Amino acid sequence: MELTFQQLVFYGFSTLLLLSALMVILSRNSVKAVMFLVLCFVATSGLWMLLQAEFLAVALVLVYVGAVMVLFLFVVMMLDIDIAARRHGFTKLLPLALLVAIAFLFILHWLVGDNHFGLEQMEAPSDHDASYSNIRELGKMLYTDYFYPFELAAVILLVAMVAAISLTFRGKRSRKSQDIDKQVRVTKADRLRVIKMESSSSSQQTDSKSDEESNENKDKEQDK
Amino acid sequence: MIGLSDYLFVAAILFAISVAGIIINRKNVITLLMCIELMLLSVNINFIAFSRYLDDLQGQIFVFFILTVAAAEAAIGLAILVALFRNRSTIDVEELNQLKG
Amino acid sequence: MQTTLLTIVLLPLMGALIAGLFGKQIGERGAHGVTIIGVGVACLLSFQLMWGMIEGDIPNVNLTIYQWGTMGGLSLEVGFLLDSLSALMLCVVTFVSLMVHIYTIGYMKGDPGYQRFFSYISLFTFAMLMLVLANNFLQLFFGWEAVGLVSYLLIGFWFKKDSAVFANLKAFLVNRVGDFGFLIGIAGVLYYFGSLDYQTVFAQATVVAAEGATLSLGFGEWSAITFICICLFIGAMGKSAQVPLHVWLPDSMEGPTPISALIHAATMVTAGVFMVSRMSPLFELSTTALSFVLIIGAITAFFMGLLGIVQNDIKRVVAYSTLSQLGYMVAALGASAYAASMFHLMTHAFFKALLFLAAGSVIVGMHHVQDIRKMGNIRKYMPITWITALIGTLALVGMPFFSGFYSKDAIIEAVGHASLVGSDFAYYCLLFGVFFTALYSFRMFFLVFHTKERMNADTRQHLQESPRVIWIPLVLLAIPSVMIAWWTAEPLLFGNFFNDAIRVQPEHNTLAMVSRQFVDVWSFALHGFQTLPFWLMMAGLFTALLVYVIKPSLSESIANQFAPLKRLLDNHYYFDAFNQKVIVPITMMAGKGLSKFGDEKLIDGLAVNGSAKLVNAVGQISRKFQSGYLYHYALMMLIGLLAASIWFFWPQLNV
Amino acid sequence: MTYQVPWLSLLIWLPVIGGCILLFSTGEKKQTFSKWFALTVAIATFLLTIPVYLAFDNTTAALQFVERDIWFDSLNIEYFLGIDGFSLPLIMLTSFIAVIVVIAGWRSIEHRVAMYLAAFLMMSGLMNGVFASADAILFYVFWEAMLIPMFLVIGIWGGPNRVYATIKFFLYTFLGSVLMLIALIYLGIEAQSFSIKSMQQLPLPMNAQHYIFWAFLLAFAVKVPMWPVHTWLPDAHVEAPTGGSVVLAAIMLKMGTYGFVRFSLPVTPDASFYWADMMIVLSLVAIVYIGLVALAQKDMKKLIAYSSIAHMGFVVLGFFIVFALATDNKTDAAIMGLQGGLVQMLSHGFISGALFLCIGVLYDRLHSRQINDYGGVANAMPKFAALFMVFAMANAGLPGTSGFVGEFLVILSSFQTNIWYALLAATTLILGAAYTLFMYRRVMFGAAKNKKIAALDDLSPREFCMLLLLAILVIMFGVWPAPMFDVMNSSVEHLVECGIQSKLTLEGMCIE
Repeated sequence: MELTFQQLVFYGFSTLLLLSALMVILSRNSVKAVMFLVLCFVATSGLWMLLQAEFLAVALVLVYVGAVMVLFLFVVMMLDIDIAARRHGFTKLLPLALLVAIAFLFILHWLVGDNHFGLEQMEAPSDHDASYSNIRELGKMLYTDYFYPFELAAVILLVAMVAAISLTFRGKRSRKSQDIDKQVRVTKADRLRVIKMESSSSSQQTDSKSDEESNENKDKEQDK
Repeated sequence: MIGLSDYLFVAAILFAISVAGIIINRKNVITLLMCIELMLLSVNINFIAFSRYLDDLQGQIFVFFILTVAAAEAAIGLAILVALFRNRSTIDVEELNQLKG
Repeated sequence: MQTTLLTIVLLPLMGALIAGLFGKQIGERGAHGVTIIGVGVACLLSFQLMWGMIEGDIPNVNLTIYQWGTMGGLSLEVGFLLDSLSALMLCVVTFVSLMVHIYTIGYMKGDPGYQRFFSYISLFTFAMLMLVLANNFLQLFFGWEAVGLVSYLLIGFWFKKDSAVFANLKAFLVNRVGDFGFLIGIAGVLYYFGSLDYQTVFAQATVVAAEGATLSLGFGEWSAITFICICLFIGAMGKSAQVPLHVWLPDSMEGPTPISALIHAATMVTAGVFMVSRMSPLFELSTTALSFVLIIGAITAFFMGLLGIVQNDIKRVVAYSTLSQLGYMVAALGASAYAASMFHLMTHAFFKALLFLAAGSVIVGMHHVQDIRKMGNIRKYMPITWITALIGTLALVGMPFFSGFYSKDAIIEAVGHASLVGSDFAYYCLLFGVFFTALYSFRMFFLVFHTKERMNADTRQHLQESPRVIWIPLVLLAIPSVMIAWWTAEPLLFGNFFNDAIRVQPEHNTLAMVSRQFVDVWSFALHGFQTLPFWLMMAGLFTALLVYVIKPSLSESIANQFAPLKRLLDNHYYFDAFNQKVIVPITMMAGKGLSKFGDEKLIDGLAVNGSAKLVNAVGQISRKFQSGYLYHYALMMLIGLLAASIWFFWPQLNV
Repeated sequence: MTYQVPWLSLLIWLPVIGGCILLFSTGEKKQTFSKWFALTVAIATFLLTIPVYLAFDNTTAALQFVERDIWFDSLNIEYFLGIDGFSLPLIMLTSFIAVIVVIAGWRSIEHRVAMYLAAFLMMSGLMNGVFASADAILFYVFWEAMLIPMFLVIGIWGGPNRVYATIKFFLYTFLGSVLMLIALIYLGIEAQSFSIKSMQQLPLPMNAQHYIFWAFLLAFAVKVPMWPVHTWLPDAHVEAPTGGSVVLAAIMLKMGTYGFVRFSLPVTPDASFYWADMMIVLSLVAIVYIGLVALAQKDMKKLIAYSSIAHMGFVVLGFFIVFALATDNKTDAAIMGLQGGLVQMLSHGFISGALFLCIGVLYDRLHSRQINDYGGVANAMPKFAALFMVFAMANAGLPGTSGFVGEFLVILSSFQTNIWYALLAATTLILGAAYTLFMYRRVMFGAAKNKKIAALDDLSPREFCMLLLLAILVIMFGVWPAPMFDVMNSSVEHLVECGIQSKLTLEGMCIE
């Protein structure tokens, strides 16, 4: 059997992808797993190139490998994970995992196999000519038809960012806010106290008393 | 020539692997997250393959959005993980059973 | 005409409303004044109507007052039917009612419920008039139940007495059992005749009977007419206290004596008799129903009379005598001698009201002691009461020339001529009933008015003739008790007075057979001296004289000799015991059982709270699946996805 | 086009808005104000029914006072109001009972009076809405909305076991009505309109009718309530405050039977015919079984609650014997049965309402509902005894009271289908009298049981007026029920001649 270049690339990247995916799930060390995941993405990106989705292939490497995977790595290294404990129950679960995986594979194989999506059913498309730019076409669509979803995606990312920050943020929260309920519920008695003044002979005493009380009231105010 | 089914089958195997991964790595949340990433990846492969073979760019647009969401998901997932680890000093899934009825 | 009838009916109602609602404002005098004027005017107008009818000036009237309601093609109305039957009842009811009103002034003097009492009896008069004047079944039923209501209220008039409120509930419920039959009868009438109007129904009766309509109850086929008649008669059994629905009447004596006279002797209890007479066109068409009526009447007449002998409460003796006399009337109905029955109803109304009021007079004199064993020789203190009571007793036992004789003799003769199933049995019951009637009547009479004085000294000191308002009604009632039959026997019994109202099939017109021997009232009475009933009556009289006056010790020894019989009589044939020990507990048990088991256990416990518990249990089980581990949920999702895809693609997978 | 007063909208929204306004007048000082305000609104609403009654044309079965406007355009749902002979009496009853309830709550409610009265005002408006809706979805909305104030009334002002009772009440009634919604949606889609009229004229195959009939049955049977889904009623009654009981018995139960004439009979006539025997048997069971159960009750409210179930059994009986009669060509009897059922609904509204008020009067004084705690009340309260007697007798179906009319007609017409139906139904004469008078005797008669009872105050003028009003109505409709018949006659005839004819063949369909 003679392999064309395309087939060679395809099978090569596919094999790389699947093997590294296997390593992702089988490796004991999380750091290694992440590294294999990176390899997965790279292999996939190759496949996408083959499929002439250049922009996404590049984006996958840049965004995923460059940002998300680093984030993974970062977290894995930051957290102190007991590797031995991680493998607990591995052998016990393996048969189940195999069973489910094979069952899926069986169904999916039938579903997506040659009989439905083979070359007879769906011919390989012709290549685009050289002037065709994947990025331009994509950009056109994104900024016209899919403009709102695109903006929404941006908002989602923003939300994700805010959420991630607020989840992990540790510092003291020094926000200032009013408790309107509390303010409304305030009664005269909370703020003001009517004091019976004694006659002038003992005015000295009462003055000091009232001072104290006004201080107290100020404290209360501050508490609120 | 490489048929559409070939791409789809690769994606299917990738999906099956990640399913198996979820099952056997159930103690470690990070690996779980990674398996989910793999699943999304397999889906993305499907999209792009279809997009190519049907000559319709919408598939790629969709992948674009999936990537966005997946990135957001990964970010939040990891943030949760960090918060969790900070609070309980473990990410062992066995101990995360607050949902128990 | 409409105005007259409306006045007759509505005046007592007005009186009742005024006395009832504004009793406090108008005071005692106002209360009895307004009601007596109302009933008095009604009475006068009734007699005027009666006179007019006898003279022939006033034709029969059948008019509609207003429309009660229409549904589809059926229209139910309230209206009046004035014919000989209702005219006679009008007179009886208003006259007795008037007497009782007057009497009550004296009897109820000083009672805290004075105004209320007048209101009730006036209301009763209204209801009874509605009943007798009805021209359709709906109104009949209205009057029927309304008199029952007032009876209920009046029996329980002294509602502080437990026995009184027990008795009134019993009376109402037993009557309701009768009304149950009555209502079914009315429903049957509507079904088979398509109308509730008397005239339409009676006009169609023969047609329907000729068609031989039958209905099936699940056990055998019944002739429709028989079914209807028996159902209607069940109503009459309740109201007219026939065995076995008689149990309420003796207990009803818990009410004040005037109403015992008015309601439970003279008028309401005869409503059943009146109703059957009114329905004569129907009953005539069913010999089975007539037989049934005859036998029930005869049983009541004889066996209830027997009970009169062992009673010691003066009012209860009269009550049982009423039961027995009602039996006579009903038996006469069964023998198709409707006229005789109505005639006896009239005479009985007078003499029984008289007896009751006399008993009441004695009770007032004795300061509400009612036990005849504690009386004796009251004649000395209350001569007027004595003489009127004597007249009443003689009329009751059927002494020739007294009004009771004519009616009772006619009934016995008529039943003797009847040729229905059971008529021989009925005849002998009635015949020997005469003996016992005399026995218990004179027993009471002697024990109360003669023999030794057995009351305590305190009572004796205050014993004196009752005030005028009490004895005037006695006298006024005594007059018709003696004489009313002299003028009325011939037209009522053998004449054609009732021809417009009562229909009798010629083949069982027993009264016509009796009338063959009839020449005039005097010879009829003289002939009475030679008949068996007279001698039986005399035998009863002398037995009473012997046992209770001449040799009182004899009663003891007789009682001892017939101890089982005595016990049976003392327990009223165990009817009450049966009701109290069997019917009531079974009903209550059913109620409690259904409530406890059906409602609380089965429906609430099992179905309602049970389903709640089931949901809870399912939740308890399914919460076990909620381990709380995320990967379990994830696994489940995966397996679910797998299962779904297998299920979804399976048909294609096989291909 | 002339300007028309939106009478029905006024009848619905005046009390609802009045209730909303009342919600703001909290605070103990404003109690008197809120009471008078509520009374004014209630009376104004009732007065509004009078011109409606006078202008009502009772020679036609068509909807009158129609108000029609688009509500949800896309779904063909309309704000569609209109009344016919079935709804007008019930609307009048509702508005009248609202007045009575406000008066009844005058003294007996101690806390949050304004909210209590507001709940009742809203309830009465919403119930008017149920009876006036000519659009199925609008009907459903009102039907469910009125549960909320009732739920609150029992839950907040109820007795000690109120939580159990409210939840039972709510779940029971809600469970029933969910299926009704599905049925309504199905019908609305089939008929391409949610107007009830179009549903009634919609030809339906037999199996669809079966499903719809059962969906409706569940909703209505719970409300009526029919045996065996009746057990929420005694509990709800026992825990509810007096006003709640009155509304529950007098009006809410009528919504179920109203549903039967409005939906079950005309929309699914063939299924109704098919299941008529079962319905008759169930209602007979209600009459006999519940009558016996009522005998065993020791709690006055429970007793009256059970008697309500038995009496409502007559309504259902009257509605469903119609089929046997109509197929037998006994149209008159069929009309009589229906009329009987409808009159029974109204009269039961007055009587049961009045009886619950009577019990409320006693409860206000001695704070007990146990029959055994009473005895000899008549000594101290003669006026009360007299009025109570009127209602007790009406409950026992005495001729001359409105309680008699319906029972009488239903028994008469049921005799024409099957004698046994009539025989069993007529047992109510005995059982009804037995349990009512049994209670009356033990509560009212006898010597005063203790000092407290001997010292009871007789009715206050307020209580006296309210009971007297009801007593007059009870007697008036007993002696002269013709006005009730006249209002309903055309609608009933139309239902018998047109509504319940088979939908399976085209000949049976009445096209207007």
